[in-house]
Amino acid sequence: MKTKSKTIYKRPNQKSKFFDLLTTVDHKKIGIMYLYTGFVFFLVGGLEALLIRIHLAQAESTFLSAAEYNSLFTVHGFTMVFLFFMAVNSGFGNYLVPLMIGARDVAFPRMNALSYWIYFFGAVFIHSTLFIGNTAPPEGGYLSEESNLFSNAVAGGWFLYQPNAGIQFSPGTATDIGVIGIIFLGVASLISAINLTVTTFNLRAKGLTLMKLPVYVWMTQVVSFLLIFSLPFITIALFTVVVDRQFGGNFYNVAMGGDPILWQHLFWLFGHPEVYILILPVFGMISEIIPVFSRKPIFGYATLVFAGFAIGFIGFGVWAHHMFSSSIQSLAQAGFGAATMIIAIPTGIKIFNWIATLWFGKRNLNVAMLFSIAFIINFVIGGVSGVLHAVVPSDWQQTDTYFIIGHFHYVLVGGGLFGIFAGIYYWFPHVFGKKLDEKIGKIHFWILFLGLHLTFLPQHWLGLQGMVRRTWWYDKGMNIEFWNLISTIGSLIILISVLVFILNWIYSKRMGEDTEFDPWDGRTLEWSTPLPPPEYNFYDIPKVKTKDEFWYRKYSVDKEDRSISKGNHTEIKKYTLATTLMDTSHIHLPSNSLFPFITGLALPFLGWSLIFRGSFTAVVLLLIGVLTLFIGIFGWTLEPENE
Amino acid sequence: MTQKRQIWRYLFLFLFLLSCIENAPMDSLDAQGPYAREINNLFWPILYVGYTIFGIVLVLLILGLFVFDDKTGKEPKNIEGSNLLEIIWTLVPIIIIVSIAIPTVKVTRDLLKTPENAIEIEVIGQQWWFDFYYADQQISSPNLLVIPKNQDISLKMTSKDVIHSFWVPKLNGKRYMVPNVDTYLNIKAEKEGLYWSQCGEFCGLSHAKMRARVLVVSNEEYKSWLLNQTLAYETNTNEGSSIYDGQLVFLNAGCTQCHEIKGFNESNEALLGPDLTHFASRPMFAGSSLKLTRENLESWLVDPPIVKPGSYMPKLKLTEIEISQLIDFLMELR
Amino acid sequence: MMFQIKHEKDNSKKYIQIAIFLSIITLFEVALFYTTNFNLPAILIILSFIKFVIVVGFFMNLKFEKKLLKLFFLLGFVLSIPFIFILFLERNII
Amino acid sequence: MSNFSTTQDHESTGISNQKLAMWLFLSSEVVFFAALISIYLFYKRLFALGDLTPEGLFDIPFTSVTSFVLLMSSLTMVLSHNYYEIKDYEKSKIWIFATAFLGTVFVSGQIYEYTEFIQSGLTISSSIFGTAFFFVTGIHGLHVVIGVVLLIATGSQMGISNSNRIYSLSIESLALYWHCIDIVWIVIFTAVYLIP
Repeated sequence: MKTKSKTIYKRPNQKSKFFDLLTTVDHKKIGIMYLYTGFVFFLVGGLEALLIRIHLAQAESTFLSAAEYNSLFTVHGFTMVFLFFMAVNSGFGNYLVPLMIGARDVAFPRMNALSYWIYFFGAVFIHSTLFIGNTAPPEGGYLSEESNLFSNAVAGGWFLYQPNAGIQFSPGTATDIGVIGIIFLGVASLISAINLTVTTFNLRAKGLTLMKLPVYVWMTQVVSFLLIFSLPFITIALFTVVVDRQFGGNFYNVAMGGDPILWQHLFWLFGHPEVYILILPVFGMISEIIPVFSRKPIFGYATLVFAGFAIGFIGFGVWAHHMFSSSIQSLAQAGFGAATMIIAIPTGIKIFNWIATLWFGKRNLNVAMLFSIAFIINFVIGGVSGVLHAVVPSDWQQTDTYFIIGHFHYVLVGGGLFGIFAGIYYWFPHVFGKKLDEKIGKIHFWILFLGLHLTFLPQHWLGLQGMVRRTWWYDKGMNIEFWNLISTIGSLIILISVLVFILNWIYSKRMGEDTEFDPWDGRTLEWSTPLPPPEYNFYDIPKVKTKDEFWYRKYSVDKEDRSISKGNHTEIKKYTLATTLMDTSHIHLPSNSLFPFITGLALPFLGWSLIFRGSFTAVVLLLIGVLTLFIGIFGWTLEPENE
Repeated sequence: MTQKRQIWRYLFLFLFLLSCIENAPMDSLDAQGPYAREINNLFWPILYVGYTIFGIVLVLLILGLFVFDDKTGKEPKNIEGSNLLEIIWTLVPIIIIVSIAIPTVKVTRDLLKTPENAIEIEVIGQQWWFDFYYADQQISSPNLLVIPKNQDISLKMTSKDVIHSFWVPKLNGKRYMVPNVDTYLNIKAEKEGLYWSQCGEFCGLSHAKMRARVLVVSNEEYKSWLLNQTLAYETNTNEGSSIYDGQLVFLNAGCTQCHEIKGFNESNEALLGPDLTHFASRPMFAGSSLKLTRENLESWLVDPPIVKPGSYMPKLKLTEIEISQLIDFLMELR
Repeated sequence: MMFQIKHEKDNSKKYIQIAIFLSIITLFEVALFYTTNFNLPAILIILSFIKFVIVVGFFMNLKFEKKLLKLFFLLGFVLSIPFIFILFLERNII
Repeated sequence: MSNFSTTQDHESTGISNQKLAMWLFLSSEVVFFAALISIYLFYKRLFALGDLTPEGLFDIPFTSVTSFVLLMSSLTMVLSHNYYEIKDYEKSKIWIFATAFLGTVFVSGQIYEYTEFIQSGLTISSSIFGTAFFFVTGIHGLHVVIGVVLLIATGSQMGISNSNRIYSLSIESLALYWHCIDIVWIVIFTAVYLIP
């Protein structure tokens, strides 16, 4: 396929841009599609959070009914964790990992497209719970008002504790949609995890040994291992729920001897590695951004990588700290409390390594750097409040209260979201060839920083004053209106900051400052491509000699161990830009394929056929689903590989 | 608490909990019992440790950014790492963690031990109200747990439907109430008063309105309360009074299917609704989400699912007069 | 383009012998279960573990693969063992 | 699942992409089945309470025959892979269909066993034992059915075209998948049927 493409999107031989999106197997385009879809769901999740916060602004408010409130916080949980955060992480992973290791694409391009389409249709399937599923009061209970848009969505909290999310206490089909939707998303993450692992291990450029890999690639690798080994737990757990709800199983049927604590074990065995799956890629991004903007290599590379693996490994041994107030014996509680505290050590190592990178560096406080530093501050606050309830006795007071909500929002929003915005500001030029505007960026940063602390710091105090988690109603007598009001104001400020960011995005995409090549004087391989990168990434696969390969191509080191510019920056630029015009016949890229899309399309039909079980539409949906699945898979295998 | 310690604590208190000035009834930091106090005594030092760690990180960050950055015009030194520093910031956190872990294990173990000569009271959680059953007197007091002062109480807890969690913030931490499993929580109060409690674990539509009150009284009052609770209700026989009409409404509106009043409508198997024998002696009703006043009773009896969504008590479609008669009767159930 | 196939020789004889050995173990296992009907599960677990290792080692020829593959497969085991242990601890069976 | 890697034909670790991916998937399957079996063992102490107990219900000789069949299908699979490696595609095709046949024999044995149990009253909702048993053996049975479908698809593809055609799902990963199903059944057979 000889195509000289100036930018990613223009593929002359594709009939239309839209069709190209459906059939693309280019890791960059799939990464961008992940990021766009993830960001759309971020707005949806953010809207849900706003509705919750407005409802909680004053005591005894009737803005939302109980059913609506329960559905809102559940869908908010699903959307933010699975549909936004994991999507954006795998979007960055798909886009950056091949570029950072000097490969032209991931190991299995069509499987990569399949993982996106399964994620996309899983997300569509989960959000169909707003329209199709129906929740009802538990058997025997009565509900006064009629249900509307939100109130018939899945409502059991994002971890669907049994038996409350079982068939007896939340009848109706909404919970099944949530459960089956998560199984689909689990499959999508598993496929992309295997794909990225094989890419990282097998498709590295010549000379790029494992210990020269950028830290971001290592962190994505740890995440892939975590995904591969923790997703089976959630798949099994959700299968037991589907069997219980749809086929009358007795796994959690207490009358028949079922044990609801088994669900908690199964879920949290996936739940805790899951939160490290969310935060480790962000650790990787911060470890890429801080060295570039303090113009010195990352401090303690080996310990940083080792700490990442330590966090991942210990992450499997701490899950019961979510269940301290359950009836597990004191020996197990003390053990898990200690194990949870041990995780603070590698995290501490990572944070001190980042700070040490800052020391004696030539700082350049642009927006990406501001976000990274704010990330460190917020993550330490979140980490400290985490250690506070790793202490088992104080966790008995704090679990299931707003203290926990304050903690994980500090870590996920203060840590994760800030890290992702840092990544967006840093790699935006790489994707679009234009820089995000610094002035609007700074406004966005400071408003978000203010909004975050105003919203989530008071939630720690609300938790200690007895505001229980997931309450749609609190009395005036509880004296906690003041901080709830502050928290709501904070969440409105976060809304403003997100609007400022969208403004910055739209403005910079057209009028942003143009960047042809290496805007930030980068250190890793992905900056050695012309921006935005052509379809084949590298004209010739780079030869890697040292860590931070691209930096040491531009700089040599003097006796005082300071780098001196070789002055060849403009030559490198001219050469790389010239390569886009050269003949690329020797490069052979995988052809587009429609079958990942078709296979992904089959899944919602299979899911809906289970939801409408027993009616004629179920049979029709099942037929459509199985048919599309067969077409997708068999078409895939019969498709000629490299055309 | 020494005076110096007090000032030091209030300094942090002010910094951390500005709103603690007016007393929040569910404030877990205002301990009224030995167990809650033991938890707080463990919480405060670790909070100070957390502050110091955060302070150190903040100071290092600011120094690194504004003081010790590389002022020579040239590129900064390529410092790859230093083993000494790595060892320091691995060992120091280990020491801090160990110094936190040891008291944690100690406090966890002795808080989970069941105290000797404790009164055992059964707590049964069901969808959206708590029932406290005093086994030896065979009386059940929904939504109100009455306990004597300075006396160890061991709560034997279970649930009838989903997982709930019993939590009296001022007396002790929370513990799950798992169906078919007995979990134990021991509480002890040092000061008389009415303490608030709320269900900790999300348990469905009216999770927020599943509350209880713990009334701590002196020993004599406790004994007289127990005695009063064992008395049955003598049915009022003079037809003229509205209480009599209320009794009739109670009988034929179907209340007897779910509620039992000792001396009025005995039933041997366990009923769905709470025991109303001493309904009026309790300050709150409907899962302690409504204060016992005529207006609240009226709004409750007109349409229960509006007040508590998903409630098992249906909308009874009673007329105005029937409701007021029923309320007169219910107010009699001292 | 296809990854070069290393070993050319036809070792179907070897596989048949392994299969025979495996079937002997299965027969022994079932016989064990019947004759004594003892309920000492340890022997049964060891036998099934031996069969497990043989199939993984020879049929899937993990034995002759590179170290990295063995690491990945082993990691799967390591991370599923605490799960079983903790579940039993929680039901205070252990 | 193509074993085609982007323009580089060198694999940095010397393991072919597809084999590495398959082994990663298998280690995930190991954790999956470990969780599956430990759920069964977790509820094992409750099985004796119901009226239908495992000892009274299981027909050990029949199940051990089906397990033996699955074990032999592992042999035929490895023979098929062996002949494929030495380019004797005719024999390889025969053996792959033999494996598919043994697989279907195993599944039909399983279905027969299910009908027996359902007749004697054990259904998925009759008791905790019923749910756990049908869950564990059902999910494994599902994997075997998928394996048989893939075997037939690959076998038929080998038939249609000439031998040097590179079809996407190579015999090797299919063999690895099939062996994985077999060893998992060995563990399930021991845990579910033999251990009291």
